[in-house]
Amino acid sequence: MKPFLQKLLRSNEFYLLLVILVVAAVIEVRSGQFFTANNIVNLANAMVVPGLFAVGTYMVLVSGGIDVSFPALASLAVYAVTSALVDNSWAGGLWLPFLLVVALGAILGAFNGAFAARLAVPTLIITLGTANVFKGIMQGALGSVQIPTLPPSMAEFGRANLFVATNPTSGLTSSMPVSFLLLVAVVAVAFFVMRYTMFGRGVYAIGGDEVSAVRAGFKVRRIKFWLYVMAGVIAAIAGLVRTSMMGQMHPTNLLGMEIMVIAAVVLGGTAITGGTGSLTGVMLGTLLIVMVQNSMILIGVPTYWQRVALGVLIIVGTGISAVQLTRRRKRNRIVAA
Amino acid sequence: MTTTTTPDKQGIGTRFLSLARTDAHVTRLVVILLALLVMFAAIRPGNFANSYTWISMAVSFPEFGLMALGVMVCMVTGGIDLSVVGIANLSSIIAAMVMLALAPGGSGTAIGAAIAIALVVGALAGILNGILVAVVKIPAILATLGTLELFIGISIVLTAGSPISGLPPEYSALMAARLGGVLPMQFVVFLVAVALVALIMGRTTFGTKIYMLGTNATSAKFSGLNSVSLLIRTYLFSGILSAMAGLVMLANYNSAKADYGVVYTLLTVLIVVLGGVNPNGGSGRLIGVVLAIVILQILSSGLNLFPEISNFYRDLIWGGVLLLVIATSEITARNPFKRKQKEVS
Amino acid sequence: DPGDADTGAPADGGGGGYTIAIVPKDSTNPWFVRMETGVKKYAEEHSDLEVFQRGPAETDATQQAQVIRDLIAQQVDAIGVVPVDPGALEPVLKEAMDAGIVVVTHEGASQENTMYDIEAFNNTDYGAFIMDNLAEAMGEEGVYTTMVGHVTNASHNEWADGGVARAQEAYPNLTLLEENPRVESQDDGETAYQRAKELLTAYPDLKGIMGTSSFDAPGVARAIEELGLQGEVFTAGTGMPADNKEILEKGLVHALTLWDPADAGYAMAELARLILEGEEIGNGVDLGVPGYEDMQFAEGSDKVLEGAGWIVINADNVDDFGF
Amino acid sequence: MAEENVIAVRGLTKSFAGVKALDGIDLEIRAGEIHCLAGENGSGKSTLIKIISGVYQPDSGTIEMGGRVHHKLTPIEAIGNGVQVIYQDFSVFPNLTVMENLALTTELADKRRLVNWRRFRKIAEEAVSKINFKVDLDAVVGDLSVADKQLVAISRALMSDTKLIIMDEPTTALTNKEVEALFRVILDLQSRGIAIMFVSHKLGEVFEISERFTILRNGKQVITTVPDELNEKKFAEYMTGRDFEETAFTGDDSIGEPVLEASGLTLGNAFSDVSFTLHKGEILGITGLLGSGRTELALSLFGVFPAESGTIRVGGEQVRINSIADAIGHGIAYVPEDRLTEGLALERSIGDNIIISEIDRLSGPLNLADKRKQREAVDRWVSELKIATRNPNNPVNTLSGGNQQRVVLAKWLATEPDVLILNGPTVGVDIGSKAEIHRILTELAAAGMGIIVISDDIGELKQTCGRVLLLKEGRIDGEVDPRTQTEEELSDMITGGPLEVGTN
Ligand SMILES: Nc1ncnc2c1ncn2[C@@H]1O[C@H](COP(=O)(O)OP(=O)(O)OP(=O)(O)O)[C@@H](O)[C@H]1O
Ligand SMILES: Nc1ncnc2c1ncn2[C@@H]1O[C@H](COP(=O)(O)OP(=O)(O)OP(=O)(O)O)[C@@H](O)[C@H]1O
Ligand SMILES: [Mg+2]
Ligand SMILES: [Mg+2]
Repeated sequence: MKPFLQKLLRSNEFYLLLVILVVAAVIEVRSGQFFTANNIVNLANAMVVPGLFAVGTYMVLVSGGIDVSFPALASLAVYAVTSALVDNSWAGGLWLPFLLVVALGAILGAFNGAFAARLAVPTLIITLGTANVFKGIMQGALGSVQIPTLPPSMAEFGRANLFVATNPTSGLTSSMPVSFLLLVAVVAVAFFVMRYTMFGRGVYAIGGDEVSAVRAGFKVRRIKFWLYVMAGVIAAIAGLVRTSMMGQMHPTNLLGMEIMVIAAVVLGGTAITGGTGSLTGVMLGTLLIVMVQNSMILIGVPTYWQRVALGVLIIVGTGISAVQLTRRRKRNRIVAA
Repeated sequence: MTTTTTPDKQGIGTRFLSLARTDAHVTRLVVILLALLVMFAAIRPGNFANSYTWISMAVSFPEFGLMALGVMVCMVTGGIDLSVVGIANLSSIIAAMVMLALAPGGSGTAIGAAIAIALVVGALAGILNGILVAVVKIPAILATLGTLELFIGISIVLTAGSPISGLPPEYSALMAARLGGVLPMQFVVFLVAVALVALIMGRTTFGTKIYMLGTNATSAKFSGLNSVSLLIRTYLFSGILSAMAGLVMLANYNSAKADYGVVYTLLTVLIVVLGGVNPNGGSGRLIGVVLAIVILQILSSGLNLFPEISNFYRDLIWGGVLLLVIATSEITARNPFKRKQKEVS
Repeated sequence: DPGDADTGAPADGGGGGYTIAIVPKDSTNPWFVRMETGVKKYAEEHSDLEVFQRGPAETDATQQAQVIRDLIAQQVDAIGVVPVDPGALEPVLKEAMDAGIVVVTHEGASQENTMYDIEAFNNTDYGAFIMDNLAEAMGEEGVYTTMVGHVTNASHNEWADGGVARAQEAYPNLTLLEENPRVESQDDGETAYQRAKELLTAYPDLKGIMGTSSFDAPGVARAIEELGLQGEVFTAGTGMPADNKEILEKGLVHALTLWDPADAGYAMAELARLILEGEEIGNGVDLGVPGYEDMQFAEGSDKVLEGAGWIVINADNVDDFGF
Repeated sequence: MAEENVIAVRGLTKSFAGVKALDGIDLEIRAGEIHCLAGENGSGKSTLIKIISGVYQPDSGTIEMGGRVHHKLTPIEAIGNGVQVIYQDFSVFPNLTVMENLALTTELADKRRLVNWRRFRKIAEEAVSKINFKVDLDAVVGDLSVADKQLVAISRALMSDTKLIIMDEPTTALTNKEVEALFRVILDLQSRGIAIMFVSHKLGEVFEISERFTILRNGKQVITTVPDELNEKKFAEYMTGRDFEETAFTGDDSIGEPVLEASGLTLGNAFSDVSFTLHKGEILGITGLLGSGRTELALSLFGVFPAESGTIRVGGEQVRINSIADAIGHGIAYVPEDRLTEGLALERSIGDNIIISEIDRLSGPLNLADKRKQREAVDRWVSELKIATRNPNNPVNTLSGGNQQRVVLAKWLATEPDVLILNGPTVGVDIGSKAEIHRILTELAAAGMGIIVISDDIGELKQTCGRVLLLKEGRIDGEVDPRTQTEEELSDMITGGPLEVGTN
């Protein structure tokens, strides 16, 4: 029991949870609306896309890399597929768009993977490059424009919901989108892959010490390659979800999300230097960011102050875990810069 | 650097050949630049020969060039500064407010004071970044992301989001001036900054120290270097360069606003890595970054000569160039087990 | 003079004719994609001229200035700009005019360094008209608030202000939500949707949201539908017919307002040509597209030419536009 | 009798960008033999090992194992053939638990795709039990002591079908006690028919345990032979290629007044109530088991972990040392344990590494660097310490261990310290460089510098120190004059008598 408690007190997730509870309490006090069925559902709804992105980002960060190309990748994959299907007025089921998006995501991810596996260059540089290429292809070569009406199956998928939460007092109804299941599924799969496959442990091993991973007999290049393929697929799925739920294809809608997602993942305790991180933390970190972004009005933060608030959150949030780490280093007298 | 204003290939050639020998990466950038100039001259001789083409570029790139220099010095320590745009806008907004407060009609002292205060604001913002990175030890990429939001946020609060304009004409006149009839003031400011960076990174002990720090923070610590003060000074320097960028933008747009040039955030990072600075710290040369700045400027201005080619190809080309450069650099010298420096965040 | 200006015309420039460049705020926004169709139409009708649209990759004042600077370097004969931020463009547009280039603007009533500014209408009136739509939908009573793309977007804020002013004078029973009189959609349909949900959760008595950016109304409509407030909460704003067909027909949005950006693009090009050819520009000038046949100077101005207003799209006429 | 060879390499050649790291090596390792690979820094030992274990591919030559002739290997093939390597840096995963570190290689070799944590634990428990190594299997390896890290690496190597275990300088980081324990493990393995090949710079231990030697010099195989053919002197000659003289301690006892006086120094659980005096011109040895607090003591004298209580006097007056800057300010210099991560910026130039601690004094106004002064300082130290480099502007990682160590030394001598603390000054340094470093230390002392050498290399202590302090569980446990003791007596003092394997 006691070691467990110690472990808990050491864990980043624990402090994160505290912060979340505090923020929730604040929102509740200011608005009395936080712990209402439909607000919870709203948050869940808002979390789907960032959550999906966060899973891929977490896997890449654990391997010691960093990927800033996923929003561009997702936008390109989904735009190409949607416009193609719309041009051919596809009226069939969701399976085709889903399949195509996943395939395209895999191909673009493989593009990242090929570079990351072959070159010893920091992946920030690589993915900065590919991000520009992806964006350029979408907006330049494909000349992307807004697509007002989606193939019916995508639109339905976007509207479909698991259940509808009603707020007894205000009577407001919020629907839990089916895509939330996708998030759950992807998290479950990622959890299994990272914890129960040699591939997943390899990702951790590479993040811990790449040279040792090679010596131990991990196929480091292969692992890296497939890692980025998976990240690409997850990102593409996230893009499909966003587009379907919006009911329209806005090509630039996802661009610029990368840094905030990375912030959420690191907030969740995934080391930006690789090797450590947990999906629990990742989901908590994402939840915190999403919560704050979507509760400014509830808290009553004036529009003009919202960016200040967000900035402070990031600084304080990451600051807490940073201080934790430093403390631990001191305690164990680990010599570090 | 004078290449942008005097497109004389002979000069460029000889000037860079000597340089090329010193550094393979610089060589690659020089080759790319020359290729660009040749293409440009071949396809659009009219514009190539027209000095205004080069002058207008020299007016444009100092804005993000100055910010890129700031990002570079931070990256040499293994960090990064994503808040440069935020600092630039915040300091130019405050400068504008000061000008209007002191002397709406404009006066030498008012402008002087405004410039001074802008630089102070930049320095303070940089110090905040430095403290978050060095003392609180937040990974730089997150700390400066947070302060980016913070600085833009403060700017919005100060201005309610709307631009501050109607500045005293003297100020924009000051910047509109052309040194010796040709060199735009913005460009002169940039040259001064480049000289400053060259001096500090190459000729002072501070420069040697931050390269050491970026290479191996632990051994730097054991060598008695004070990483906290070094990092704070680095981000402070970046803050001042960003403030200079802010002052240039204040002149170029004769107004200050919370969200001018937000697209520069990633652009500057792109430039710096293209310039050959290793995000893990410890390596990277000024000349490379300057070449990268010029290359990207010529690319985007060149693209605007072709209405039929969408501006979005710019991203494609930038990304392509970056990937090309790293790919070739890998082929020339590769060490698959190269350990990545992880000490500094 | 033209002869001199021509030397700089691109090598492949059309037979010594004038080169006219139209510079929108950006290039993905369907709004300006539509504008380009008007510019292209004009180019086809005037094969002797070189007319094209050239926009920055992102809606960003610095990027737009950059494009204009490059156009000056190319010594085009005329530039028609839809300024992201009029203030920010003053210096570069002054440069252009000093270089002997004809400069006209659209949606830039406050621009100083321009020869003429074409307004499909005046921003305040436009905002007022959006408000009229909203008020009608709301039954002229209830609490409302305003949504802009960014608090830093000049024209969005002018429209919103115009709407608020209109409500004050014309609709005594409309009250502005003073806890939160203006929210941001960040020109993003998803954010508009999230903000609307939050607003309606936080302020149960909120009955109307006045949109400005073309992303606002559709996003808000999505929220209204999901929260089951159809018929109780209303929105209005700017939008393109095609993008909003569905929500109009569902009755989620009572009416949207717009002017056809294609016509504006066409009109800018035409005005530039008239100036280049030394025509007299005065009240009643005809720019050759519906709504712009009889331009009038705004009172007290010899620069701002106002056209015959805007189009209202609703469930009935949404299919009649063909864009 | 090639059958009984676990491995045989023929005509192996490998070069790196010009450098011929290996040149026509022929080598056979027989089942159950203990084979020592010796050679100076940069002679090719690690490279040979990396080729046998499939990390590098040879330019030419063959490797025979498992009855097949390979022209190149992958790590997995090597492991599949029962080759296990314990690297100098242990190659453990600092971010993973002991259990995972132990199980991963086995599971990879078994081509597992899925993870079964129960099986992981079983594998780990077996592995540690083989050398009865007591450790918390759920501890994160990064938090373990150096010795435990190595024991993890050793246990990991003891897989069911292991035929050959290669150890690259296994003893550099170990105390004598641990070395003895390690040797017991090696003998035990041998008795099970497992062949051992190990690399070491410590001649004593080499003779103690090896059955055959192969000596490399500049990538060439000088000789492969049995111990009786060699004595330490000839051994050294084969390695260095020059007639070699063991230097014994010459430092006379004419020591001057105190330069450093510590009294009652205490730091948490690291060390407590440590008092001693270091005089001018004296070389004071401090030894003790790993974890006896010797490194912490040094680090706290150097201001890294300031002592919580007690006083320090430098040159007679009491001083506070709360930061490295303070220490340097008071003329204290520290040559750290792990030069690669604590001592050097490997990618920076030799010159910059030498002057970095001194740089402020080599600068003009506005701390503009005075390139001329810097250059002079660099040249001076490169020549004084005989650092083998053509151009001091080359990065430090172009030097081998011994020379890298001299660079670290030069950095600190450049600050002209009154007190020089060296932690394991010759760890992993070959005898040639080692003798050179000892000579330098003796000269410095003669010149009046106060020197503290922290080491568990008894020979080193005997050769250099006039006095040796024994540190035990953070307390000073006596002081000896090494010249009056035999090496055995000394090591017994350190370890507190003969010991059992794995009771640490
Ligand atoms: N990866 C590499 N790239 C370039 N040169 C190398 C590489 N590895 C080894 N070398 C060179 O090969 C030679 C042999 O190096 P090796 O590491 O085998 O020496 P060593 O005997 O292990 O030395 P030490 O006793 O210091 O460990 C050295 O001169 C070194 O410069
Ligand atoms: N990856 C590498 N790239 C370049 N040189 C290398 C590499 N690995 C080893 N070397 C060189 O090989 C030589 C000795 O290799 P090694 O690393 O085994 O020696 P060391 O570890 O520095 O010294 P010691 O092992 O005696 O402590 C050194 O010159 C080192 O620079
Ligand atoms: Mg070696
Ligand atoms: Mg070695």
